[in-house]
This record gives sequence, C-alpha cells and structure tokens, in this order.
Amino acid sequence: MSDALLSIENLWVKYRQGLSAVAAVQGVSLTLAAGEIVGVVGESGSGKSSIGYAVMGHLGGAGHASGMLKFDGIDLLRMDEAGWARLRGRRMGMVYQEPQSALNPAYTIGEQIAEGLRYHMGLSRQAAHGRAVEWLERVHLPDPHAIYRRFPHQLSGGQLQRAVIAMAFATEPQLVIMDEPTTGLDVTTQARILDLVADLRDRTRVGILYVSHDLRVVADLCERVIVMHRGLVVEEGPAVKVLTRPTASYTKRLVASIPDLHRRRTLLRDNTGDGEGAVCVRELPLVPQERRAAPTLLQTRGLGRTYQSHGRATVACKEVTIDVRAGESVALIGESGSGKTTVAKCVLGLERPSRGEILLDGAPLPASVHDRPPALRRRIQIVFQNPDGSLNGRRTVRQTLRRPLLIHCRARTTEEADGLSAELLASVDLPQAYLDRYPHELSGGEKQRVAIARALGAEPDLIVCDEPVSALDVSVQATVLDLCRRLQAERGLAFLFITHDLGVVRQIAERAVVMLEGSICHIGSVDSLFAADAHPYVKNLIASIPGRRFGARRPPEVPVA
Amino acid sequence: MTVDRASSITRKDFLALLGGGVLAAAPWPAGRVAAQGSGVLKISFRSSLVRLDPAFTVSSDEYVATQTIFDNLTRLDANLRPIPGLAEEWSSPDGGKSWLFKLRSGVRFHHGRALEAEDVVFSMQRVLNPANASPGRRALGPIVEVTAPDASTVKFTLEGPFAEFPAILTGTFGRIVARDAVDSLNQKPIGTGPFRFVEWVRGQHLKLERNAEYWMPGLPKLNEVWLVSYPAQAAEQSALATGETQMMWDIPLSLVPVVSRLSNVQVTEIPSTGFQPIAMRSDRPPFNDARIRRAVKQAINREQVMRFVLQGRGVVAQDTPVAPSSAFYANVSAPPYDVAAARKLMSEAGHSGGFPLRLFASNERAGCIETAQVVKPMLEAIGIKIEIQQVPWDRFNAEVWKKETFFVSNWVGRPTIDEQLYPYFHSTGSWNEYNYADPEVDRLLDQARRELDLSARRGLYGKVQEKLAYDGPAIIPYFSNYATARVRGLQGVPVSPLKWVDLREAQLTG
Amino acid sequence: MDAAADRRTRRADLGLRLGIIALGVVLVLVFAAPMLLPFDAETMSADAILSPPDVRHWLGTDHLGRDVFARTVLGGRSTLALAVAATALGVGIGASVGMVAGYKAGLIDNLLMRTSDAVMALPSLVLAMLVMVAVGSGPAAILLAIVLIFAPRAARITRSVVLNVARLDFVAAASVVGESQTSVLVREILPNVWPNILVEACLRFSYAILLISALGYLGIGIQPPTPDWGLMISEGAAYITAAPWMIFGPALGIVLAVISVNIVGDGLQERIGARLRRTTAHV
Amino acid sequence: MRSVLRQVAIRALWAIATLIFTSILVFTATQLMPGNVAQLILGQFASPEAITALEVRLGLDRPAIVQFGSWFGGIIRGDFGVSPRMEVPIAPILIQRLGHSLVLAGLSLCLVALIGITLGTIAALRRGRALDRVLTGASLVGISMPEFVTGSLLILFFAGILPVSGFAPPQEGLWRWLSHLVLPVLSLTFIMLAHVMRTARVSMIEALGSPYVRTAVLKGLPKRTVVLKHALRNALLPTVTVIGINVGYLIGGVVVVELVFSYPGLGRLTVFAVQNRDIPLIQACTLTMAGIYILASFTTDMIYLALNPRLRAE
Repeated sequence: MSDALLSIENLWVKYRQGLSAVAAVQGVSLTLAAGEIVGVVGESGSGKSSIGYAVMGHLGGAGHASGMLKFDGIDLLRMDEAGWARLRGRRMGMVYQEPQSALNPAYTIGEQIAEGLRYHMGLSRQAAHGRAVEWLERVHLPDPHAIYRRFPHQLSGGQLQRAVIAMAFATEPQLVIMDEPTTGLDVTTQARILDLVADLRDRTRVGILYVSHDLRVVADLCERVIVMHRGLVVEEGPAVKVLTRPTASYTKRLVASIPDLHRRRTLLRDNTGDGEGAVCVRELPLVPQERRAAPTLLQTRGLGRTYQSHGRATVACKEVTIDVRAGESVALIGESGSGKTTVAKCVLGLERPSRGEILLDGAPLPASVHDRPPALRRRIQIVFQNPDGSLNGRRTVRQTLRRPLLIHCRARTTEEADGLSAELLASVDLPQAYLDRYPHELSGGEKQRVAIARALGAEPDLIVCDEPVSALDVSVQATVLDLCRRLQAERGLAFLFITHDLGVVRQIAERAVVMLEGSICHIGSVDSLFAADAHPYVKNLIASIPGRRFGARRPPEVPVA
Repeated sequence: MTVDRASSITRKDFLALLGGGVLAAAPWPAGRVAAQGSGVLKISFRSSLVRLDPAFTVSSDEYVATQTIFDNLTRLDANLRPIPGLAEEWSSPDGGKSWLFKLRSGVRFHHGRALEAEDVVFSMQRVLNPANASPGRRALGPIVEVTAPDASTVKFTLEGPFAEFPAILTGTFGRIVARDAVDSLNQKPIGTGPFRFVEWVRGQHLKLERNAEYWMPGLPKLNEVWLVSYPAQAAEQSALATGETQMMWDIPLSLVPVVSRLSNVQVTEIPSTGFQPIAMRSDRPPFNDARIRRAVKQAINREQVMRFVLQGRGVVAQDTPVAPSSAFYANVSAPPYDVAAARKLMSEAGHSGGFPLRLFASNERAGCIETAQVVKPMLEAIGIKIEIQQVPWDRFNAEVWKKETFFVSNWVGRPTIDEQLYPYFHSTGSWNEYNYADPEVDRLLDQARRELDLSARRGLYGKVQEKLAYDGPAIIPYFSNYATARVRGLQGVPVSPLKWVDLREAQLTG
Repeated sequence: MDAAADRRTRRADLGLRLGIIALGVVLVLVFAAPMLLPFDAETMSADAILSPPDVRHWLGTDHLGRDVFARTVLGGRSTLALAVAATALGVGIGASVGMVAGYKAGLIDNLLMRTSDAVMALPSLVLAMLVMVAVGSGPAAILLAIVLIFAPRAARITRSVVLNVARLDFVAAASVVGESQTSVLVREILPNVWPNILVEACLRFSYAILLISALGYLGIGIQPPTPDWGLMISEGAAYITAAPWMIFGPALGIVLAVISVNIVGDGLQERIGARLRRTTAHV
Repeated sequence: MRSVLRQVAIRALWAIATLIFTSILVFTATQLMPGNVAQLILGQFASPEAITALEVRLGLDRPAIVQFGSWFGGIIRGDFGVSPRMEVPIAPILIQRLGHSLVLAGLSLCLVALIGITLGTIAALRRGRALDRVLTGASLVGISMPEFVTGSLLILFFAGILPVSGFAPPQEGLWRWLSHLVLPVLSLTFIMLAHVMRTARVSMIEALGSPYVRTAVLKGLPKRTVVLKHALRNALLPTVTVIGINVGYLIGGVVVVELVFSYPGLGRLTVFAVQNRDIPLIQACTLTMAGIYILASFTTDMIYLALNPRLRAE
C-alpha cells in the first residue's frame, strides 16, 4: 500500500510498570489513505488511545512503541526531535477528548490557534490572526472575532471542541488524530461536531484516525473500522459490515449492548459479572404493563428554583409538575443545563425549591433532607451519575451498606447487618467477597451496583437515578440497566430516571418528561417521543442520536443462542 | 593587652581631695593652638540609648553620651580628683556646709548663648525638684538650696558640712543644661560640652560633631563622634575588627581574650568599682525577714560566682559596694558560705520546706543573667526554687528595678564614698532598689555625711559596711574588671574605673 | 497503568520510611539519651568554660562550663514536647472548628473565617510576642501563643477541604440514606479530611519547633538556665567568634528535628496524593 | 471589564474590613497587657497624683471603646501617638523604620521569586535526576533552617569580610548600602527560597504533565516555548500564592533577622516595643505589620487575578 498516508504494521505499545511491562497494544495493523476516516473502537482500557499517541510519538516516559509505523513513507519510530518538530502540528494534528483541559487556560482561543500558524507557517502576527479567525468561522463558531479574544473557560464544551478542531486543521495537516472528541458532549452538539468533521474531511482531503468508544458515532462517520479489545484487534472491515454483521463474539456483544431506540431488549445474564460473553439479547414487550391504576407516589407541583449569584438570578427550573406512580419508571430527559438535576435534588431534599412543593403520597415533604424524619427519608433514595464520587473512598463496601440497615432498624446488630449486606450485594449481582473492598478496588459498573445496593438497603419506594450509566462503557451500561429493570419488576420500585440518552429511556422508562431550559416541554409515554407531533426539540434530539446509518441498516434479529 | 592598675582611687588621693577648702584652678596649657579637628570616632555599645536628658538618664552608656554633650561645674582627673570644669574655682567659707562656685567666662552653649549662673541653678533645681521625678534627686548630695548671687557665681547650701561635694557634682546629674532649651533635651540636647548634637537615630546611633567654640582652647580634636549601638556581640566585634568602629566601650569579660587577639586593637583591663548586686526587697516577704536574707547570703559561694561569671577577672566582694581601693574600705566579711547554716536559718524563719521565687536579670548586661544562672542551683540547695526571668535592659529599668522582689542589678562605680552608699542604702536614697529602711544605717549615713573628722567618718562608714555585710539587702559577690578596646591609633581617652569616657583630648592617628 | 505514578508512590513510601527513621533517631536521642549522658544540662564547671569539643564534651562547653551536647539533647526534649502538645491542641481545636464551619456554612462560618482572617493578618511571631507580653513567658504562655497561631490556620485548611468533600455525592447519599448531620460529619467527612489534617499537623509541628526556638532566641520563650535551642543560640551569639561550637549543637538540633518532621510530612502528602491518583486512575 | 473592577473593589473592601477587625484585635490585646502608659511616660519616680493627672490628660480614664475610637481616628489621620519610652511621636520613626524594612523585605522577595521560580523550573525539568535530587535536598535543609541559625552562621563565616550589622543609608554610597544588606537578605532568602522553589517545582511538574502542555508539544512547538510560555505561565499561579503567603512569614522573619544583624527596621522597633511594653508603639508596629500583610494578600490576589483569566471574566 504505497499510497497509504499512514500505515501501521504489527504495532506494540508497552508501558513500563515497575520492573515489568504492560502491553496496551498488541500487534495492531492498519492503513489510512488521504481523505479517509478510519475508526478505532473499543471500551476503556482497550488500548485504542495508545495507537493515536504512538502515531504522534507521545507515549510519555514509560511508554514504548515497536513494530512499523509509517507516515507518508517516513518511519515514525526512528524519528528524532528535529524530525518530529517538522511533523507535529504541521503535517499531523490532534483533537482531544476533553477540550477544556487540552487548551491552555491562560491564553485566548485565538492566540493558541495563531501560535501554531506563526510557528509552522511563518505567518506574521497579523496574518496568523486573520487566518485563525477564518478557521474559527469555518468551524461554524458564531462571531469568530469575539471568540478569538475569549479564554477557554468562557466557551461551552461544544464551542471548545470546534476551537480545538480549528487549531488542528488550521496548519493544513495531512493527518488528524481524533481521540474521543465528542465524549462528554450533548447528543445534539455531538451530531453537529460529527457533521463538521465529515465536512472538513470532504473539503481538505485530510486523513482522519478517529478513536471512540461509541460504535454508533463510528458507524456514522467512518468508512472502515477496527474493533479493539484488551490491546488486540478483534475485528476489522468496512464500518457497515462490522456493525451490522459482526463476526467476533466481542463485537457481537458490543453491538447487542447498544440501547435500541425501537425495541426494548435484555441481555441474557451471564456469570462473569463484567458482561463478557453475553452476546444474546431477548426482546421485551415494547412498553411494559402500564401502571395507570397505581396510586401516585411522588408529585412535584409548580417546582421552581432560582439561583442568586453576584446579584444576578439564574433560573434553573420553573413550573415543573411531574408525578410518579408507585412502581412506575419515569424518565426525565434534557441536555446539560436543562434543570433536570435540580429537579432531582429538590425531590431528594438536597436543594431547597424557591417555589412549589413536593408531595409524597399526597403529603407535602419538608424541603430539606435534614428536616425529613428518617421514616420519610427512607422512601426516596438516590443513585448518582459519577461512580467515583458516589461512594466514600475511605469506607469499605461493608461499612457503606451497613448504615442504611442500622439507621432504619432493619438490623439490630452489626452481624445481622453484615448478613443483610451480603444479600444486598447478591441482589446486585456482586459476590459477598466484595464486602471488604474499598471503592478504588472496584470498577465503575461495580461501584454503581454498590450504590444501588446502598439505596436498596433503605427499602425505598422510589429511586432517583441521576444519569447512572452515562459514565459507563456501553456493555456495562446494559447490565446496569438490566439490573434496574429487574429490581423494578421484583420489588415494585418506582424510578425517576434522569438521562439525556433516548436509547436508555427506551430501555427503562414507561413515561418520559422532557425538559428544555428549565421547563417541561413534553410529557407522555415513551412512544409519544417518537410520534410525528412531538415537540420540535424532541425531534431534534432524536435526529441527533448517532448511528443513523447503523439504524438505517438494522441487522437481522440476532438469534438467541 | 595592658592592665592599667594605676588609675584606681587610693587612700592618698582621698586625703588630697579633702585637703583644702579652695582648690586652685590649674591653668590650661596655653601653648596649644586651636587646631582644626580631624577624624571621626565611632564608639560601639551593646545597648542603645534611651534618654539624653541628663536629669533622667539611668544607665552608664547614657552617662557617656551626656558627658560628651554637656559639662559639669567640676570634673574628675585621672586620679578621680575633682578639677575645674565650668567652674574656674570653688571654695567653702564655712568648712563644707556652703559652697561657692565661680563660673568660667566666655563659655557658650551650643545654640550660642553664654553660660550664666542661672543656668546652673536651673539645672540643679531640675534634678532636685520632686515634681520632676528625676532619678538623681537624692544623688546630688544633701543640698538645701542653690542660688546665684551674681551672674558668674553659684552658691550651694547643704544640710551640713559635706567634704566630697565638688566631686559629687562630676556625675551625670551635675550636668549643666541651657535653661531656655530644656523642652527638646531628649530630642536635640543643648549643652556646653566638647561635642554638639547632630543626629540621633534611635536604636542605631547618636552622631555628634566638634564644638568649634569649646572653651578649652584647641579642643576637642576630633571632628565627629558617633555612639553606635550593636545589640549583637559578634557584630560589635566585627565592626571593631574591620575598622567600622574605633572603640568598644565595654567588653564582656569572657571575651577579653578573643578581642585581645585582634591585631589592630589594644585592650585595656582595669579593676573597676562596678558591681552586680543580687537585690532583695527588704520591705516585703520573704526578704523582710533578716534571717532569710542571711540564709541567702550563706547559701551563695561568692568565690564560685566570681569564677563562673568573671572567669576570675575581678575580685570577690562582701556584699558592700565599697571596693578595696576605696579610702573608706572596711575589711568586713559577709556570713561565710555554709549551706547547713543557711538551711538552719531557713527553718528558723519557718521556711524549712523552701519556697518558689522569681529571679529577674537582664540579658543585655554581661554578667547579670550569668550570675542568676550560677546562683540558681546554690539557692535551690537550701530550698528556694528559682525561676529565672530574663528581661531586656530597658525593661529591667522600667519594670524590675525597684519593683520586683528579687533581681540581679548592675552598677558602675561612683567617685565618692557618699555616692557609693547613701543613694543605695539610705531609706530615702535614689537608687534604693531594695526599699531598705534600716534606722541605724540611715542614722550612720546621715551622720557620716556631716562628720569632718576623717577617722570618725571612716568608723561610721565601717559600721555601715559591717551592717550591710551581715544582713544588708544586697548580695554583692564581686567587683568586676572593666575592659575596653580601642584601635591602636586612638589616643587621649583615659580609661576610667567608672566607665566614663572623656573625649576632649581624643585623637586618631595613623 | 501509570508506571511513573507507581514509582512516585514507592519513592514517597521510601521517603516516609526514611523520615520516620530520622524522626525516630531524633526522638530516641532526645528522650532516651539524657539517661546515658555523663553530664547534666545545668551543671556548671569552672574548669571547662568555653572549652572546644573533645572526647569528654562532644560539642564543647558554654560560657558557664555546661556541656553543650547535654544541653542540646535536653533542650530538644522540652522543645519537642512543647511543640507536640501545642500542635496537637492548636490543630485539633482548629480542625474541629473548621469542620463545623465548613459543613454548616452560613453566619457562624462567616464570623469564624473573618476572625481567623484578622488573627492571621498578624505575623505569627508578632502574635506570639504579643501573647508573651500579655501573659508572661513560660511554657504555658508559649502553648497558648502557638494554639492561637495554629488554630485559625488549621480551621481554614480543614474548612476548605470539608467544603470540597461536602460537595461530593456520597455525602448527599449519606443524608438521603438517613444519616444525621453529626453522623455525616463524623462518618463520611472526617475520614476524608483527616489525612489533610495530619499533613497540616506535620507541617505545623515543624513550624512549632521553629517558632519556639525563635521565641527562645528573642529571649521571651523558655527562660534560662533551662536549655532551649533558640535560647542557646542567642547565648552563643555573644561568643560566636570565641566559641562557635556553642551554636552548632542547638542549630543542628533544630535542623535535624525540622528536617525529619518535614520528610515525614512530605511522605504523608505524597502518599495521600498517590492514593488520590490511584482512585482516579482506575476509571 | 466591569466584573474585574467589581472583584477588585470587593477584595479591597475585604482588605479594609480585615484591617479594621485586626486593629480591634490589636487594641484589645494591648488593653490586656500589664503596664500603665501614664507610668511609662512619667517614669519610675512619678507620684501617683501625677500619674492620675496624666491619665486624665491622655484620656486613659475613658471607656475602652472611646479610647479605641480616638486611637483609630488618630491612625486614620496618620497620628500613631507618642511613644512613652522614646518620648517622641511614633509616626516619623515608624515610617523611617518601615522604609528600611521594606528595602530588606522587598529585595529578599524579589530574589526569592526570581531564584525560586528558576530553580523550581529547572528541578521540575530534570525531575528525578541528580540535579533535582540535589536541589530538593537543599531545599529541605533550607526550610529547616530558621533565620537566626542561618544568620548566625553567616556572621561566623563573613565577619570581617562583609559588615555583619547595622545599616548604611544609600547616600553614603551604593556599595556601602548594599554591603550592609547582603547578609540579612541572604538569611531571609534562604528559608523562603526553599518554600518557593518546592512549590514552583511541584506546580511546574503538574503543569508539565497537564493536557494543555501535551497539546502544546503535539502542536510541534519548540521546547522552550512549551516550557516558558505554556507550562510556566500556569505554574506561576500556585507559586504566586505561596509567595504571597510567605510575605506573612517574611514579616516575622524580618523581625528575627533585624535583630540578628542589628538592622534598624520595623522588626527591631517592634521587638523594642514589645520588650519594653511600650504600648502605643506595640499597637502601631503590630498594626503596621498587619497592614502590610493585608496589603500583600491584596496584591497577591490582584496578581493572581491578572494571571488567571478564569477569575477575571464573568
């Protein structure tokens, strides 16, 4: 493949760890032609990012790459500093996962773009300024002259990522590495960024190596895809083929884990705990039994919350009226900043509403959690988004699970509590041995399970889940959703499920509430979200969901093994 | 290093002092022409000056400053005999009860006005007036009245005949100030002395310049004199070594060997009459009980204290401030070092179990804090649990001295026997830091002042010393030597056992 | 994954161990050695005034013929004991106040922080001097002064850590589960704050040693003849040209004690940092 | 822009509020001190009647709050009262001494900032290598050596070479003036240098490991630009904070150093005041120091604000 812009053959990346070495990438080969987008897909720890950094020659002091790595005929593994200086930023660019930390907080956006232009293209200060503004405009940033003078913290995540893209493309490189550039962004923002990338590729004929954990994104953007698992390529080929007719079992499982907008499915349970090997799905009734008959458990009436800061008032939410019936799952949907988390916090008593009230079984709840008697507190529990923050790092699982049991007198002695704790762990599919682990010894999915077990310990009627799976890998996500659903069925629990992912909504919820800029813009069944007369915002939301190409060519039913 | 033992007061000198009612003024060597002064002399002190008003100075470094700026009616010669100062001559027509001083003519204050007898009267009354609360009120002698019969004569009337009167006027409280320039004495003192005030940077230095119109022809010889303060010992020493300063006023005795090693420096060490009493307030417990005072006296090994604190650079004393060199020295002995006897006295006084006591001492006067540390274990051996409190010298003067119960004080010697005893131990004495009020001592001191017969006087003073040695309020373990260092080029500054510094004839050569 | 972090952790542990050993040596020397010393710290010898170091007097003698080594070791005893007590009390009080202030927020918090601002505006040494003048010198006064100096600073640091910890989800989760506010403070927040308090205490401890010595040097701390490092240096300053060994002993004492405490503090800090890194590195 | 002014104004107001609060504290503390101002002024030989009369004249018989009012009012007008011990108005002396101290402290601070940041950066760049170890080790010794130890040792070694004491006004010649400053400045610099260097090193290491430095490297910028422009700029933030905190320490250090080297500054004046229980002087000195500290914190905040665009904008 002499015309390949980038060719990688049998690439190994090892990281020194003490005296031994860990191979993050094990014999990966791929080629990338000019104007082509190749996707590298894998879950966390699969080694996908290491490939990108190996190409950029930046693995850090402990990392070492071997094999063959050629860019435009140049052997990258035998490159000296001077050689890199001619390549990096000039002929190769990079776009990073977290644009807010990738940009220097001390300099303006424009300065950081112009810097490369001046250094690499020899432009004058003025010319570099002009070119940078041009590029800011090309990535569709509003008022590029103003953006030029802004500091990174003054821009939203989506705007920042556009700026970083502009920075990477401004020097007109031949190759751009994109390392999860849309992770952490809203779906609508993500969709716009992906459009931008495709557009830039078309216009500049740049070759793009696109690294992502999200199959749907890759499916939309890339011609070819390689799927990585634990440092190995498990499957590769044209994107459509890999995603619609996966052959490797890992790929199958990955595809199966993707929440489906149109069907409600469950993964077949497996025994390993981390979901490996489960490649089979079973379809569930699209909408589970309606609970119209059940009494209303929780009600918010005209809930509003306004923050005062520096004399300015920010409305987080207003006139939010939601009710949740016993045993029902309600999804609360909205982008970041839509006020959905504020509503949840008000329900939990962690935030004091400025207006309105919250009723439980028709009786008003005190505004602050500390004013609620334990018997009331017991009934509403929470599972947070970030698995790292939701458990106390200095307490073992045992110590954490013991507390609700003792507080609510479900156990009188610690021995009794330990027995119940073990049961709780079992109910979230974790072995008893986990009782003596500290949070840092658990994976993200396991932490969320412990958090759910803690919530269950109080025997609640309602669990508020604040984006409980958004920080998890897609396969883990599916198992956690399964768990929630099972608990709902077994225990008649009600869920208030906060999310921005419509796929997740489809998997768990019966009814959906959509919030936009602090107010409710849509309430109805999950099906009603997909109806033709849905709110324009909801329609836009659905349109932005990646995997359109993937969705258009739905694979035939994956047979149950 | 030269040890100059010649310049201490001797009995012979004292007799000469009393010798006549009129002491003729020795004419000044006229041959000397007023040479333009040259040279800058910087003298270093460990302490810093607090006051420059001679009526209120309390510490010996301040005496040096006022001695340079002001003049007295009389001054001391190398043998500590009074010689003419601002007074050309003096006489006592009635055998010592009243004294007439004839002022020198043509003396001008630094601000230009001529000296008048009224200035002298004013200066004396300033000290004597109780309303002014001068610490020297009782140190000027038994003065009843000061008058100016004419513009150049001052007349002192005393309570009784007082032979040493001309000598007593040589001290700090006898300095003559300009009566129209007293408000700024502490900021910008004006006197008739050899050097004029230029600048005083508190805590740093006092800068003086040559008084070109000084009444002694051709004097002073130096252009400038700086009294510089160096709180840090090493700094003071280094300054002398590097030529930053030319004279170190007072060397702590333990450092004499070190300073003597400096190549450009000459160290002079002489016996002084300075002493550091361990003061016991005899008007309050526990020292209002004479037995406790005696127990303390017997608990202290004076020889040991002298060896530790002075490393032998001094002589052992017997609890009286009268040094062996004095004409009135009585060979008395304090109760001997005897711990058993001391313990017995303690239990007799009802303190067999001992008691705790705070002992104050300044760490800014060499020897004081050391004395405190050395006597601590000695006193603890008889059950007095000592807690030492070290204070800076200025605070010592303000808050400890004459106030606390138990402290180590610090004194330079005085020229006359009256000054050596009366201010300290008379119940009305200015420096009675012990609040000592013994009717017999009072009577003896008053009587001795008036007594003209030498042997009778010596007898009276002997009795006082005996009394002080036996149960006086002070333990005076030693008379320390006085050591001072000068660069070799500095001449004409006599070394005084009183630590006074006369800079009139000082000159720098080479 | 992060090999460099791993290496750092191990080096930090090594440093911590070294620091503990060094501190141990200092402590043993200071607390056990006096029993083995041939000389008492306050015994004076007229035959050995300002004698240079030799076999008998390892660090020489001072101007009153006292053994400098014995005085250094004993001076360390009083200084270290006082420093430990003052640090424990000052940081303890400060941390408790800081925890409550950080968690309860509001008016009390504001008032406390303003007061600590005002106290902290006075340089430590000056504040200590003020206290010593008002109360008098002596160990109790030193203790009071150091507590007054340390408490506001410890309160501030604790408060800021508490503010950060209290924002974390598990604190909210604990309240939701039913924990009382006291229980949240003690069970959830304290375990996450105390490592920082410990590091702060370590730093403060070394500063307490410096402060006590400085007061001794200024002559308003420990009073003679009790040996004290600062006091010994100020006494020695007068003889620095004649007998420099008078200050070598106490200077060495201060430097050794403070260095070993600092190494321990650094090690602790690194270790806490390493643990934090491990927690985040897992995701 | 408006928000910047607003923040500056808020911080200035806080600074003033703290100063007032501190002055109340200082006044209260000195009220608790033993010792009587009237007695101090009149001396040991004064009669009780004279003392009472002076107390009335000085207003010492009035309630504490009224006394505080007139004292504070005086300070605002620049009148710190009269020192009973020195018998002179305090303000001129205070200003002169303050000037001397500021020279000392300012020089030290500049040196510390300059050398500390440079060495910290070098150590961070050479992380784990011999030079880093040496510098880190030396800084450990540095933070363990109080000024009076450093100062005493400097005196021991430099006595006879450099002036070890006192002060020479610049009018007497630049070299003379500087030579008197060398050793005190060195003593002050040593202990603070270690603090600043350690902070600079740690924050530089952090900055060098940050994603934005990685971005700069992968942008192909030369190493010098990466280090000096991208890393150092951000590493300066915590360093500036530590330098600011060190000003508080510096003021204390100045007290000791001025004593060690007999340097006639505010520190020695304070020690004089405290040791002599010169209450008006104690009040003036401590309040001045607190004022400097508060001003320094304010300045630090402002520098921080200028360096950190995140705080500057809305």
